[in-house]
Amino acid sequence: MPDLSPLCALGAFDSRSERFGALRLTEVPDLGLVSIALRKGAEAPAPFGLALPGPGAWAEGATASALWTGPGQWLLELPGQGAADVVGLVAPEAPGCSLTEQTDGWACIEITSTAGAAPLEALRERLVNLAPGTLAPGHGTRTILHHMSVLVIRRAPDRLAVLGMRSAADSLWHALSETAARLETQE
Amino acid sequence: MDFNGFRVVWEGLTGHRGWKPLWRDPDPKPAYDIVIIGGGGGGLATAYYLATVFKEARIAVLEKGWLGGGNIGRNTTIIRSNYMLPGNQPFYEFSMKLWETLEQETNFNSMVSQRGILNLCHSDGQRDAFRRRGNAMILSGADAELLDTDAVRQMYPFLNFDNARFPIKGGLLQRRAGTARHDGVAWGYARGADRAGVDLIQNCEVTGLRIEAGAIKGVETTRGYIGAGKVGVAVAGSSSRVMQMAGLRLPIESHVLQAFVSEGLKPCIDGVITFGAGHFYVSQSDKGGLVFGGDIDGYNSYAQRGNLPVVEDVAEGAMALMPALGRARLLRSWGGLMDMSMDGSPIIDTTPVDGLYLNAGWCYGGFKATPASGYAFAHLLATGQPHPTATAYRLDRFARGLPIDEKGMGAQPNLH
Amino acid sequence: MLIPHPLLGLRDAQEFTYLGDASLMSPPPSDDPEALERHVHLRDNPAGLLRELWFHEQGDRSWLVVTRDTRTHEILGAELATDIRREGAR
Amino acid sequence: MTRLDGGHVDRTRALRFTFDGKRYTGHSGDTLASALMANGVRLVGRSFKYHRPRGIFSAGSEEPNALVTIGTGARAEPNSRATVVELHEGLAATSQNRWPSLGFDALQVNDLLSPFFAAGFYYKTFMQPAEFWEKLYEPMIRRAAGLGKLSMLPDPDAYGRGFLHCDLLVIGAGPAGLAASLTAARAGAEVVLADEDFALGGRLLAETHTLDDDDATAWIAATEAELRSLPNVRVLSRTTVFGTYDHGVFGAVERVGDHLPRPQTVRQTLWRITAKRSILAAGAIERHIPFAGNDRPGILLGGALRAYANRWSVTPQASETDRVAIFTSTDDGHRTALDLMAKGVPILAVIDPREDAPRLGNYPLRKGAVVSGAKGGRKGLSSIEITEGGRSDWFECAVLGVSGGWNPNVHLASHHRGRPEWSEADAQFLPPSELPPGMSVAGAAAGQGSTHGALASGAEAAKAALGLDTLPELPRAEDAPSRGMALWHVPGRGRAWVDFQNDVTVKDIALAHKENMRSVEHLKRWTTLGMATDQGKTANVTALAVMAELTGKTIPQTGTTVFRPPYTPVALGVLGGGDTGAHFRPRRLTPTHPWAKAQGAEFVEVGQWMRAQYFPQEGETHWRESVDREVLAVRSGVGLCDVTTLGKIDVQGKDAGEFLNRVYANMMGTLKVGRVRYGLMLRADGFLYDDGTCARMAEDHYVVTTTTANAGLVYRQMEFARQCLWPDLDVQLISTTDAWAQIAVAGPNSRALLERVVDGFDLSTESFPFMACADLTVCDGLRARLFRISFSGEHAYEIAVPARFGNAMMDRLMSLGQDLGATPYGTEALAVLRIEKGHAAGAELNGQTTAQMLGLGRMISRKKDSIGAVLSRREGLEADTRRLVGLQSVDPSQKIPAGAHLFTAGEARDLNTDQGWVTSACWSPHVEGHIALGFLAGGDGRMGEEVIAANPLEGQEVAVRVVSAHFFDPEGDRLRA
Repeated sequence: MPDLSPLCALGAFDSRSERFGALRLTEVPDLGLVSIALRKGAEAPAPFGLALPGPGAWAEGATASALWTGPGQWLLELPGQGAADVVGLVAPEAPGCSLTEQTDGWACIEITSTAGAAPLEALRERLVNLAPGTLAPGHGTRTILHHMSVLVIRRAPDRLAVLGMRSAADSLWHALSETAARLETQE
Repeated sequence: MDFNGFRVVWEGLTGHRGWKPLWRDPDPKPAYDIVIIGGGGGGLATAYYLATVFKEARIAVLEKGWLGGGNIGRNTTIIRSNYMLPGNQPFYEFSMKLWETLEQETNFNSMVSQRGILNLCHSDGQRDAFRRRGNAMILSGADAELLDTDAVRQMYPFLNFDNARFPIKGGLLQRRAGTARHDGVAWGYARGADRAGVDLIQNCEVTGLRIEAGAIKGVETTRGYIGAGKVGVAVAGSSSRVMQMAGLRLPIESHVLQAFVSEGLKPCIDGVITFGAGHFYVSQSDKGGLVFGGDIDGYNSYAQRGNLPVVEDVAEGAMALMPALGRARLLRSWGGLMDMSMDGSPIIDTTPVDGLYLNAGWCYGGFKATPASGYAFAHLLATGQPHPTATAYRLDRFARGLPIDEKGMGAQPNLH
Repeated sequence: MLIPHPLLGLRDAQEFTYLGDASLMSPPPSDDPEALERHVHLRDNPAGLLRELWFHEQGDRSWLVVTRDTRTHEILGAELATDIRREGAR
Repeated sequence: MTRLDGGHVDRTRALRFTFDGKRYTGHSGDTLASALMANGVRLVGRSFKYHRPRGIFSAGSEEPNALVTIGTGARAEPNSRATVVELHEGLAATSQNRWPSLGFDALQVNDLLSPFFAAGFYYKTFMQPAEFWEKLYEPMIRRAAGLGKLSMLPDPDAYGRGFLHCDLLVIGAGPAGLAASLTAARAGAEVVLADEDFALGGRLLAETHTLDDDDATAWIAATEAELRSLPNVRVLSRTTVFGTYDHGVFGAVERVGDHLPRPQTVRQTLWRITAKRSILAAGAIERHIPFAGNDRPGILLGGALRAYANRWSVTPQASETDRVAIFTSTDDGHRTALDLMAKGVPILAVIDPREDAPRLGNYPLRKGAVVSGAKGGRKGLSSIEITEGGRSDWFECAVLGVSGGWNPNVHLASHHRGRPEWSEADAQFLPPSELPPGMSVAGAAAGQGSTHGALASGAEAAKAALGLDTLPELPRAEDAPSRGMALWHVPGRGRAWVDFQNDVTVKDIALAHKENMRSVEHLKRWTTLGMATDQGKTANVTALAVMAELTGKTIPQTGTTVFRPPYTPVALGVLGGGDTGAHFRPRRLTPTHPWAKAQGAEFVEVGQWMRAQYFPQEGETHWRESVDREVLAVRSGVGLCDVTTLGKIDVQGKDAGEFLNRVYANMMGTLKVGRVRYGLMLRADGFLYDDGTCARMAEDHYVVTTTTANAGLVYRQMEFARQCLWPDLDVQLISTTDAWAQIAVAGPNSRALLERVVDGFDLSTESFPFMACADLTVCDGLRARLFRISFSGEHAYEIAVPARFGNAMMDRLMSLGQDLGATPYGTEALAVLRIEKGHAAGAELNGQTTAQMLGLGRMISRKKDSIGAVLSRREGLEADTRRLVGLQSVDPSQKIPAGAHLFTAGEARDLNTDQGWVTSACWSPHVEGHIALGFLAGGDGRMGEEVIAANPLEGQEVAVRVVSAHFFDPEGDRLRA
């Protein structure tokens, strides 16, 4: 194990978490990420037994979850594997694919609601221009949020993940928290 | 009838009975020596200079709608000669000099107002590029000043200096630049051309070009066939459509540019300001409206209307630069049809068809060029030779690898 | 504007970057410099239906060929550029 | 004036407010206009040109006259229409465009001079002498121009943004809009209902109609309650839909906090609404009838008079005994008289030009008569002249309601440039037949003037839009067609206003006609008709009809007007959506940002990134001291710089090499695994696009770097090549810019330093030479990539570790390198180092330069084809003799300004003799003098020549010697050591 101390995307040793009414924003520091791209003529693999989802969808598995990111392309999420050599882990599971480590490419902010879907929907409609169905549970996509390129994943009716460029983590947190705080005030 | 203050007072005292039409509404004659297609700024100025400077007779301007209804009727009224490249700067400085005497020459108050234009810079690299440009301006006989942050603050203390994402690091100022009343420019040229004998024919759309043995013979119009010795095309965003009648494809795409005006406000912005880190520029008209704009929508369009994201983008730029604008209201917007060329610079040239001449590719910068564009096109039509300041505006410059690319964006019109 | 993405349905045009005429994806052979120059610089620029390239930069990173009327902005359809290019090659 | 009976204001809630500093009281439910009226205030504003005294003219957003500034200080909002400002406790309103006071306005003199201020007068004068325009005339005009005053203080309020999606957007919550919403909502459709008013009901609130024999407000309340209870309905009151954009997208502004003394969170929210279908039910705006002196305070639209009486229980009477007259050419005015009588308001007469005018009640009726004049002071109307059968008489009268018929509010239906269509039968412009896709129009906006017509057409529109089978049961309502004649103006000698705010009279239109400014657009531009803040809502159609009369043409022959967004003026603050100040654009931080901050670094914006510019140390008083120290540290020891911002693209696949051969101008397919090559990319037109390195990590895996500025563009271009040009190649691309922290380790001691962190990796030149790359581990097992590349000309490396370890890595390298002279350096030193080495950067790669100009023409391989290669050989590019050269001040202490132009010594300074320009310049600690890079005509053959760097912009001329661009280690021995 290297004797270097990693920083979270928001620049601190510990991940950030803050509550705004029914919503809680939490920076997830240990999510392993690896992109999978099919090579020419390759069949879609089923890494860790996970059936890779189709356009606009996100599939959750026991070891890994996957978001469709483009034709023949997925982003594989490996919870708790933030420090791992994820390409090494996934390579045997995804033959015929180009893999690229993306763990540190993204800052992941999980948003949970203690009051069901409604607060998340209210947040969604102030952040991204996506039809509600595009972000129904089990769906996810790349889109724009306050001039930032983000991946948004609706993991459950009361859970939404926003992944933004790691370098812009501060701006992303600002956008999310300011919006959530205003909703709280308006409640 | 000459316009002057005495006449205005006299007519005021006598019930405005003596005013005459600003121009005639002649029926088209069977043939003209020179037919200009397009009664916008370019076409009207061309006709004016052909008749007054180059002493051509038998000239007609054909306009499919109303005079001055092209981009000269929908722009942000800025005049300036602050270009960098040798193919451009002398031409725009020539235009600026024509602006400076325009009203006395046409006997029409086009409200040319040299209020100054300030281009803000936000990085050292941008300031170096401005220095290169400012020097090119001075070397062409124009004026330019490079301001530091303090000087900008002194001029416009209300800009966002203290809480900016992209701090203001100075600016390039051209004091002789400014604004002109866009409709007044069109009307001044139209009235001047009419008084010099040019037939201005409204509601006359060109539907075809008659070409025989590689030479132009005349134009088919909704008001019948009109013979012509020479035909000059000055139709901005419709250039591809008109030239297609001659079987020519152009290095041009038509794009929509939105522009905006606020409600009338007491004077608050003296000159023209452009924001170098966002898409926003602004000035205030003599009536009090803030006239502002930003980037083109970015897709090909003939619809003369744009979409909401660009409106938001411009307003964001406005708020970032001048947070006091939060409580100014957008009153009107409009969409102009821009003839975006492959290098962002215009074309004033002959074409492969004898007697057919083209004036096009003005992108979103045609207004300031109106006098020189008309003068240079008239020069070319009358003498067959390009005006000395417009020699680079050739149609074959792309084939030859001599683009005039101020922004360095290459053959992608929506980035110029 | 909304772009009817063939895989993702209607999406805000703001997620896309515009390039221009779809003919840009079919350059002539490089041994004809003049044709190549015309390909790079000349456009039909029609007032009417235009097949054009849009990049879903803030989406799935697909290049699309969108058929759109430049007079009304009406969109008649959109396809993946790769599909069109592969069909053309056959 | 006391309140009448009834109405929809809450008399139990009093609200205090001020107008021009004077205190008044209104009620909850009032607009500022109704509250002013209730307090007997008749003079509210001044017109734009003649500064004529003006009162309240309408009861809605079409108001031309009653413009005031709301709020004070930084919150002052000019040009607010009192008729739509919702009263709140403490509201402070101020009149505008007057000096010194609203009651006595010095510029009233303009009104006396009005004969000289006719339409277009300023185009005809102020030309002599020429210099007087800018010195005298224009400043005078500007001072007089404008209405309200902007505070010029930063707007202190926040704004929000949001996005809504629905099956049906209903615009307007009058009877048509409510019926449409109810129909769609009960069918389960996702509905958004938006109305600009704070109360739903639209015109119903202004009438005394019954629905199902009950007060209409009961039905409104029940409907609103039902709609608000449904999960599939979003009711947005105080929300103006201002624009119809492509493909069912609408812009709307919700005034979230304007009706509160202070907004709780945001003041307003910008909603972008995407609707599959839309129904425009925006009602209609009443027309007035121009007659001499028709702009006096106390003269207002008849429908507005009725609305004030019914909804707000007020009239503009100064006292209860003041007589009110109605001038109407339609049955509608008669209804106003009835409603006023029911409230006990004395009616002077209903004056109707129709010989067959109906009598709807017991009021004095003057058939076949017109109002031909009005008198009054600044307090407003005192008497009117009634002309009947050639005979004119004056009558005392304080209030006159004018009803000339209704103009359907088709604004949003013609934003796609569909032209409204004239209906001769209705004397109205109806919505265009070419509606924006998905839109239908209902209610008064579609010419359905009766309440029944509005309800039925709204429900039918929803049914048709959603393909429903059934309609909900609608309440029974009046279905009286309002008959009328079109009377466009009352002929006469006096001034009859058409456009109130901009002071355009019938005479001005006649003058425009005389001067051949007859097309609608010329008319508008010559007279300024319709250009005021009300956008001509009460003027344009009337003006068109007057022009038609003058030309002898029909109204449709004369023209129509097109409408463009916004429907009503929208604050720039809300259009900007709230991302302002420091949050205007996202800010990207490098992985070592916390470390650099702790070191006290100065930061600089580089595109979206913040980068360390230099690291000042104690005792350093000028940035140059820090930079020089950092540069010398690199040259003598080892420097560390975060270069994460360079774009990184992972290129994989069987055909990756072939793909890169086609994308890069030089050969990449032949690169050996474990090696890096410098590469050039060209645009399709052959000019230089970007440069960077290309590292082959494995047979089928390359890592490409781009410049910081072009990272996004290069990726887009590569995806274009992959998908659109060569989809049959097996290539996969993905950006990894943020995933890796990349640190440049440069200087003679760089190897020694890195040897202390790598896990047993041989860094000797034999095994890891210049331009080598490798995957390896550092610091006991951390995955890393090492590239032996150099931007500084020094023996140098770039080491990449997962971004989360970047900060710790920097810290570790610094602490391990103490004895080796490890020094952090920023972008300034980076720039000096690369200028000393003659490496191109942004100033040299500005999109206007070629490989040849950089002296790299031979890198464009002729053995293969690549993007831009062929066009790079066009004659203009090949004949360009400008070359990148080094420049050194002859007097080493003289600074060379970047952006100076180069001239041959002794030649004139003009564009014809221009020889090139200085791209980048710095003080070089290595040369111990000022140096620069620049492009110089014939540069290759001018080594040693003394040329002039001229900067007339700042009055500088510097003699410089032309030298090789490689000031430092031209042979590259240091690199390869």
